[in-house]
Amino acid sequence: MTTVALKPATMAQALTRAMRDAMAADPTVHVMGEDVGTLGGVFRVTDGLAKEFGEDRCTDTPLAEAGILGTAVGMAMYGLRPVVEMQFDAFAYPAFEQLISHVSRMRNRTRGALPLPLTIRVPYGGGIGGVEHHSDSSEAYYIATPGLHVVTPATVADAYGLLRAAIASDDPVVFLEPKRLYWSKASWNPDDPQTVEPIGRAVVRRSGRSATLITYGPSVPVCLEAAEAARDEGWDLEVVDLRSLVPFDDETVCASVRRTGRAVVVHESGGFGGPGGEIAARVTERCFHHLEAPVLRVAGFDIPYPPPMLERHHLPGVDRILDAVGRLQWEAEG
Amino acid sequence: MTTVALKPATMAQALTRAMRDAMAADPTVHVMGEDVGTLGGVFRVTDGLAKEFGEDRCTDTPLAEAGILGTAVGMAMYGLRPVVEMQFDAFAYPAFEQLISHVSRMRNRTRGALPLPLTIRVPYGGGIGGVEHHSDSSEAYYIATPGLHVVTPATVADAYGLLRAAIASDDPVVFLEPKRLYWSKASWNPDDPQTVEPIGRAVVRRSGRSATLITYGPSVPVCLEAAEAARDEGWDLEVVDLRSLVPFDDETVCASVRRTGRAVVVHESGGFGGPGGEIAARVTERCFHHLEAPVLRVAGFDIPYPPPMLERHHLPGVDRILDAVGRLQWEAEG
Amino acid sequence: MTVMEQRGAYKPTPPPAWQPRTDPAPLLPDARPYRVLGTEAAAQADPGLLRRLHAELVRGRRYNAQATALTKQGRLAVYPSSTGQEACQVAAALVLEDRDWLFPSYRDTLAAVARGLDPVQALTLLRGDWHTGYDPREHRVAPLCTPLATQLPHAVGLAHAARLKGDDVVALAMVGDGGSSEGDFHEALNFAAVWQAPVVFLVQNNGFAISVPLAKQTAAPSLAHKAVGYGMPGRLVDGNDAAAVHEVLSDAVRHARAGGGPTLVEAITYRVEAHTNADDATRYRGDAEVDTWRDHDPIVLLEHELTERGLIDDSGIQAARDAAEAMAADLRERMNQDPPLDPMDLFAHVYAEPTPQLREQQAQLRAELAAEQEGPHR
Amino acid sequence: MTVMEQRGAYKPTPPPAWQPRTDPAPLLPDARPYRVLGTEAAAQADPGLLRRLHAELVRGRRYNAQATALTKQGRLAVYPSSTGQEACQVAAALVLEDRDWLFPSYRDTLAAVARGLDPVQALTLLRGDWHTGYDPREHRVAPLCTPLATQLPHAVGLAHAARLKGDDVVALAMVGDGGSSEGDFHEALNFAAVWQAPVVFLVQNNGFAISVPLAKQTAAPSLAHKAVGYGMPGRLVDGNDAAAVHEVLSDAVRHARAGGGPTLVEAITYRVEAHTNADDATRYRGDAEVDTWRDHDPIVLLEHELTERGLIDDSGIQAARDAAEAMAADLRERMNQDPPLDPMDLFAHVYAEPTPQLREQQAQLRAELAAEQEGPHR
Ligand SMILES: Cc1ncc(C[n+]2csc(CCOP(=O)(O)OP(=O)(O)O)c2C)c(N)n1
Ligand SMILES: Cc1ncc(C[n+]2csc(CCOP(=O)(O)OP(=O)(O)O)c2C)c(N)n1
Ligand SMILES: [Mg+2]
Ligand SMILES: [Mg+2]
Repeated sequence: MTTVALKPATMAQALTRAMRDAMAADPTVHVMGEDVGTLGGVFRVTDGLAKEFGEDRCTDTPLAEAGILGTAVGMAMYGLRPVVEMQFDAFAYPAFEQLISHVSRMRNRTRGALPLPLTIRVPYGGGIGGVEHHSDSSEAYYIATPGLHVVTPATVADAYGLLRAAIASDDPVVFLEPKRLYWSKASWNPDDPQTVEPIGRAVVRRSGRSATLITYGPSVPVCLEAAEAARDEGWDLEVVDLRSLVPFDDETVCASVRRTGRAVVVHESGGFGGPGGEIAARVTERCFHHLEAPVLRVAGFDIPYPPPMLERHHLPGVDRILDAVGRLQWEAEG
Repeated sequence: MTTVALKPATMAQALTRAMRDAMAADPTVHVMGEDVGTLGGVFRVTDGLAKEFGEDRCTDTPLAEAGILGTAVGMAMYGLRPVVEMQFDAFAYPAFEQLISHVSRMRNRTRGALPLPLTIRVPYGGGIGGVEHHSDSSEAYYIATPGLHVVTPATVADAYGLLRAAIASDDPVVFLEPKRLYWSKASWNPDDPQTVEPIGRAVVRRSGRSATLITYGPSVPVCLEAAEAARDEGWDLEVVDLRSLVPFDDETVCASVRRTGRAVVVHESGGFGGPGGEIAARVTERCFHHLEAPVLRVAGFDIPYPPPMLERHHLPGVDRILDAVGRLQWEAEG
Repeated sequence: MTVMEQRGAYKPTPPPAWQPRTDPAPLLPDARPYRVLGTEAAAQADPGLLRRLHAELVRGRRYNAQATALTKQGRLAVYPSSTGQEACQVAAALVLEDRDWLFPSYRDTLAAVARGLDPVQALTLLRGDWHTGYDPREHRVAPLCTPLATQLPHAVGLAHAARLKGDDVVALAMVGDGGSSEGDFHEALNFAAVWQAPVVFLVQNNGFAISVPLAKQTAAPSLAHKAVGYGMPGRLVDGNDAAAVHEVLSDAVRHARAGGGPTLVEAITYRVEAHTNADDATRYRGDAEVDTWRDHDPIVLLEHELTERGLIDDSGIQAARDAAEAMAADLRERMNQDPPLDPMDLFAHVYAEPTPQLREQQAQLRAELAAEQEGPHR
Repeated sequence: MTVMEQRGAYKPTPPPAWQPRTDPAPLLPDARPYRVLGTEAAAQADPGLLRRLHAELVRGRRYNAQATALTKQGRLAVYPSSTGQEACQVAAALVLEDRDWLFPSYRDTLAAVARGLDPVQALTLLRGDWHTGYDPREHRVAPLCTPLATQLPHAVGLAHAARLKGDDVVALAMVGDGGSSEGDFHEALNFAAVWQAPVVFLVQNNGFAISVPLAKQTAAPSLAHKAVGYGMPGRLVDGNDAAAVHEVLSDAVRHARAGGGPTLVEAITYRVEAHTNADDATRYRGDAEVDTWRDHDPIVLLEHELTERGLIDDSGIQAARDAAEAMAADLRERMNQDPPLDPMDLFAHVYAEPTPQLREQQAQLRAELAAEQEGPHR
């Protein structure tokens, strides 16, 4: 296997490398989707895989998402480990019946006889100037579907580690890739033996004592930035990167909130019915007597994703996060 | 127009009557779906409409849900008011792309030029002994989709009033019909001029002072039963029937919770990522200092809907609701 | 480049050579459904096969009757009978080798039983104790599939995977006339043809999708005509002629196994009974239509052929019936026992390992059940 | 009824009369794409129409070039060019009456412009100031549709609604070869045929879906062969021959208007440029293939025909080019102005009336914007 020096590497490169290593290690891993072969995907995340492993291992499918996911189900039934790419978040919707009625339920339906070790990669979220249907944050649909794991990396290392774990998982994993972080870079040496990051563990990205920002995916860097800016206001913010929405790491999140007594959930996805409600509710259920203020939410507005020229108004930014932190009833404390 | 004495009427009959009256009043109202014509629908909710208004007004479509909803979009673009029946909750999934990418966005996409006055009737929920795919509670998907109204009746009168309002609405409405209440009866006189019930207003079904049960649809009768049973424990429970999940009636809900200081959200839909998280979170945001305890949730488990012989263990029942009420930290009060 | 420049540089040429990618003619179905029984082709049919088909049809009919009876006794939540369609059900099962896979729809319990599944296990879904009562891998029978046409891409994917692995496996997928309208039907057939996957699609055109007759479902000359649009052969067969269905499906399976790719088979049959026991068919069709089809009964057709040609005698027929009755008696008896139920199973198979959340919920239910055992409703 | 009883009562009968529901023969496309230019049929073509087509092609080519240039200047977020496909774009627009509806895909901006839309308004989606820049009802042009094939059922529903209302309206829907693989394509064509809706489906088969060539998309003899599976006529046409596309589409529109139902037209063309400005076509195809198609250029084909037959002279050609340049200059100038933007619009069109929740969010954004105006980043 040829190795390429990739330091610093982008998240896209780490993802490619994760698939490549998984394919090399396990001949049952198959990558499939629209344009994933010859082109290497519209984001080039599957670049080189068809060349290295052949078109039978990295396959350009016909243009039909239900067909892609549905055939992947059949392949998994026969013992393969398909890694499916949905070209953009909104183009996963045609596959929802297959996802909800089959992918998430096959193991349960058959009392464990037919597990589906399937990874569904979905580039998601906005901030890339895409025209409509190219910037949806669809995680609310996935987390409300029992039987799916829902995972999203925010760092280059996690992109590798979590995707390896997803592909290795015997359960279906919806792997949400924050589009606007594809080109984010980190000094990460792919030739080091990489730790596969177990699914289901949140991580504290920044320690702080004043309040906890609970976030994931594309909003992690924004929260870190907000935490830096908050120092000017005298706030020392902790930032928890969930990494996995399902299973949810109550332990890490609640430990943080119990320490700080205040929390804001931040995500790009629409607020109403979005993951923030679940997170705020479960944190409140578990940490009620530690809370100095209600858990607040900063989320996208409850509107269809806006056109590129207006998206900056929609996306949770540093100011909006700090405004929410400011509403955490600080007077009550002092 | 012939009138039928329907007192007491079932919820199914009230729904039929609502469509019939709407069709009689407005020639642009068209009913369409699988088996809605000659058969009158598998639940007989469209019984008699094809006969009275002709097959062009109440149409048996080919068997394809995306096609049904997609053609209804086109019909609405031309000025009709389609009322679409999805045969069962889980069979609406094939239409999700049309729903999310078009139905919910067409008005927004065209700056109001192409509103879609479309009603999507979805029989939902369990408790009817149905085999898999016949008992899903899919409201989490709908409420996370901006641009849709999401409405669900719990009484015979509301079934009529809200469906009339849905059909009259210039926005798309997902109208969730609790299957197991189809045969519930009430003395309701369809010949009285019926008030169309405006969408977006919750109603207090039972007044009480100890705590508020926030619920909707199939769980409303269960909560009322629980409230009766709670008297033995010395609890005087208020029951709020949301009726409309989108828009959400913060005012009525929060007024109740501020009065009682305690709340439990009850629904059949899975807990994780379900509507309960949103409701608990927003109530907490708005009523934090009135709360004696965290807002708790009683919901279906986070599992695929179980087979008929096990469904009673899954569905929130009186005991499970009262257990939750019992956890509302009563000692803290006295 | 501006148009001006182009004009200097270019000469209008004929269109780059365009060829139909395949010759459509052999893909088109014949104008009439293929028949064997009562025609000259019957003479070629293997007597042993015909007798085997007959025994299975008789057993199948009895199975349908018994299952319907069980709904009346509350022992099944629902039963979608394949009475009148037994030729399709049985032939679909019999044409497959052991290593092949069957992808049944919710109406095809009988096909699964004819393939060798325990008749009780095959009814688990419809009894309602669990969603699937057998191990699909053990029997190479996918779970009975309720969301229409969604099993078709699974069959394609499985067949494709087998071929990639070098395994000599064919998948046979069943779907109804109504199901052919779903997008998944289209996508599955297209993938199968592009991948040249070893799949056979069997459409049982039984005239209705619940209440909706075929004329409201399609305007096509036949459903088999859809095949040409995917580049695969379409075949039309009399679905009540077990010998014909068996032959057409066998050919398609052989073709697929030999690397020839998928085939679409439309079997013209009829749903003699209501959609399910819960349906009232009198609302949408008259007795006269049903009667013409009762007269074209698959068992009678085959029994007549066998009798005429002296391939079976009354004792042979009686033996088939006795075997069917024995199966029915056993089925009745075993279905009259309450299935074992464990509420804890609700959480066991959602993931390989229950999530922390599910563990909590399982503990909650366990506590509730314990409390229920201890005392009465509060 | 037991099998025993049946046997006494029944005689095996032939299958109930089964007829193909329609004759498939006239539904099948010809073996070769229909052509007019450079053939004898050209003599029949209306010179005025040919000149009109020519002027529109020239304008269309210029439009494509200008729009692509605007992406380089950052004035468009993205542009999927229809260079090389102008014959399809223009003909689709020109065959429609004013009251008819056009359903373009995201690649068909030019068709919308050829129908009379303001070239700037047609680019709103791709500029990114809003999702749609025109009132679809005013122009009878549906919004440019990005999710592939999803616009097809809309066209069917609209055409069906018009027919129910007694209006003499035809809908023409455009889709790509890739889009034909989607389930919505199948469902739309089936609904159209069952309802006999006045719709024309135009598949621009330009050889690629982004990087995926047709051979990985379908194994069918042609995409037009899919028509027979729905019971509608399929037509194959040289998509770079504007006169041929115009004629075939006109026939289909006339057929639909007369109550004859839908038609599927496959136009064989080629995407000469990359998928969009963001695509790198060298990754998946070579220059040689592109060159054969550049030689079969729609403008050159038509200009040659017009010139040969003396229907146009250099001044006529120049006039077309001048008009195109004027359009381009105007487009360039207007696109170089920043479009008006109002963030408050985000909330205005989600519902007829903003929900209480949206009012709150709107107030929040208003306050944020006011704060932004007042002071710098905190
Ligand atoms: C996606 C989906 N939509 C709707 C249904 C509800 N439904 C169950 S059976 C049926 C009719 C099926 O007709 P057909 O495919 O002809 O099969 P048959 O019942 O005749 O065997 C319908 C509409 C379903 N199961 N799945
Ligand atoms: C449902 C859906 N899936 C995927 C995409 C992403 N996508 C945009 S264009 C395209 C290729 C379309 O090919 P074709 O239909 O042949 O049209 P062309 O681009 O050639 O005009 C793809 C895959 C999409 N827009 N919609
Ligand atoms: Mg049928
Ligand atoms: Mg194309």
